[in-house]
Amino acid sequence: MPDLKARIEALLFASDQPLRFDRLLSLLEADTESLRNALQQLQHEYYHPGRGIVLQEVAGGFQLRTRPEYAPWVLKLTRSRALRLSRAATETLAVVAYRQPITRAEVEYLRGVDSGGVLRALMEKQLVRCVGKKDVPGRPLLYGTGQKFLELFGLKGLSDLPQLSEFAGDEDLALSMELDFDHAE
Amino acid sequence: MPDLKARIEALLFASDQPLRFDRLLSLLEADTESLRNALQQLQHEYYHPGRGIVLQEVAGGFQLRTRPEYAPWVLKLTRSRALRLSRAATETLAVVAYRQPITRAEVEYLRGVDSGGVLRALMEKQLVRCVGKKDVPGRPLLYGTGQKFLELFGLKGLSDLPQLSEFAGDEDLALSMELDFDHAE
Amino acid sequence: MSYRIKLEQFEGPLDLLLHLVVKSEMDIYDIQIAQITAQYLDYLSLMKAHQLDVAGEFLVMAATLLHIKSRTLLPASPRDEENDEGVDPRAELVQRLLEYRRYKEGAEKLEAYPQLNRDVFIRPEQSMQEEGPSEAVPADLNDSPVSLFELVEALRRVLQDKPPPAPHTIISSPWSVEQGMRLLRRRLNGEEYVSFEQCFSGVTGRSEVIVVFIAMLELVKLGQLRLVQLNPQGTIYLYPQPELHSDRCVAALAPHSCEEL
Repeated sequence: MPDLKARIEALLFASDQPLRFDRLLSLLEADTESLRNALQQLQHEYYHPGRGIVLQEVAGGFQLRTRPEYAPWVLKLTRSRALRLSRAATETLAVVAYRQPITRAEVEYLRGVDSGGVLRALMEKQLVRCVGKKDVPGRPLLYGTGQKFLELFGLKGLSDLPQLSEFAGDEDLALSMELDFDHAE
Repeated sequence: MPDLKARIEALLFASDQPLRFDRLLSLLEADTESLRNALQQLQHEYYHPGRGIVLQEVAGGFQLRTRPEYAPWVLKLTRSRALRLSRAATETLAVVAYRQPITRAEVEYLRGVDSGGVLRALMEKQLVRCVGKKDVPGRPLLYGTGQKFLELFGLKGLSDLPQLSEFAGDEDLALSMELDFDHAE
Repeated sequence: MSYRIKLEQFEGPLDLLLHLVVKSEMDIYDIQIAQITAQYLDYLSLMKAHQLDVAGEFLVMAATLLHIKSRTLLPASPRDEENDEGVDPRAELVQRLLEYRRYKEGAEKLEAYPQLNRDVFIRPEQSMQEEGPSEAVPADLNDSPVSLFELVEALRRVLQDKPPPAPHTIISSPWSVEQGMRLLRRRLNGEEYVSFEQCFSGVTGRSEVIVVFIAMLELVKLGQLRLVQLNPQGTIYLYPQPELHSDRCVAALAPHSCEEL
């Protein structure tokens, strides 16, 4: 098998854990001797100062890993990785965006969970801001979306925000949702 | 930087999404010229019949991917079935990709069939996204392809889409379509 | 039926029409409308014969074809010629078919590209990789891939999880804030201080507790009450201020304040 090495490389790359020798053997339907040779050759090729990855024997299997000396850069990468908005954050943002101005208590009523921490985090990112106080006893703060919100979603203004009913394929559901919403208060 | 190439390799290996040139630039604190050279060299090294991985330019960034010819083995490894788009999904995706930004009514006119369900499924997969609202009465949503679309087909950008055959009367058609839609919406 | 067509293989009427045109080796720019209409209708009856639902779009196209056919058969009236300058009644259909054919080709070409998770694979998430603490909000918002669709989906989720509004969720307290204030005045009457908990003793019902609490805050705001906490986490005490029982304030309250006091 002339491309046995390439196949091993593809498998190791695509695996989320170390691959044992016998697993590789059965996956590639190779014989023990050629697999051992190909693995050694591949390991040798990776073991070269110009490479950023090594082929390591680990936990009884084989795995491709970044070279330890490049850990600082890899860490920089993973730390700066664009984390997705968490589910809680997206939900809270959605409620604020569509129901603004809205108090924290109202957000929590709709979401069914404490939302103070998420609201604060969203305010720090300027996705949500304080837009006033509600004219009821206690004068609770009213929240609305901030400038960054429009930027993040590429909206010209709040009127560009799609309504539930506008998205393709769920006209009936959307209608019942809109009705539910008005009951919430 | 003698090991710039190795650092790039480590970063590309560790990243879960394509890395843009300027992202690499800031992570590695390299200069444009050396980074470009190192990337080219690395790409060249991966582009070798004995390799199981390629370095591809995709969705405006760089990414390591397994070679297509080794798909059967990788699928065996992950015990997953190959992801397949339905014909309706591919067709709708093509219409959105070539004609974006486009409204749902326009997609349906071009395909000749109701496309709400397919559009919704494509949005759930993040292959299609909402890019704004059309400035006509009713302000219908405009759809376009997302980052995930480019990643799915391994395209550098939208200019990388397969060329469509030309035909006479193209401009007239575009005009007549505009008129039709103003009535339809 | 002399020809066999695998049923259900068409994406829609345009797809079917294109197939018929190609199969009949017709010039797409010069469609024999009578022939193609007959074939199209044949196919629809074939679908019906197989008890397949014929989608509305197929029927609309049938009507369109019949309409075009009738227009090609009629001699053009002089007025038509003036207005349309002899526009071919097939023109729009031909253009739609051409356009459809382009995108169908585009889709076929795309289909042949190596696809992620079908032909090519990227590094999967590593099962042993340690994950950083998941922040509520990403560090770099500009890179965070949240789409408007996801936002709407999140809203849908929130609303879906909500049980249908029942009458009991509507706060319809029998008490007003004024009544809450009267209750507090009564409790504090003649006392140097009263603990926070004591104020609520005998107050049953969530909405009543809320009303009393709001009344408490109102009194603090009016300067008639002070809240004191000696230790962190410790008991909170209410200290009535002289203004609490002043006539002026009582008079300013609801007219029926005498009933309960």
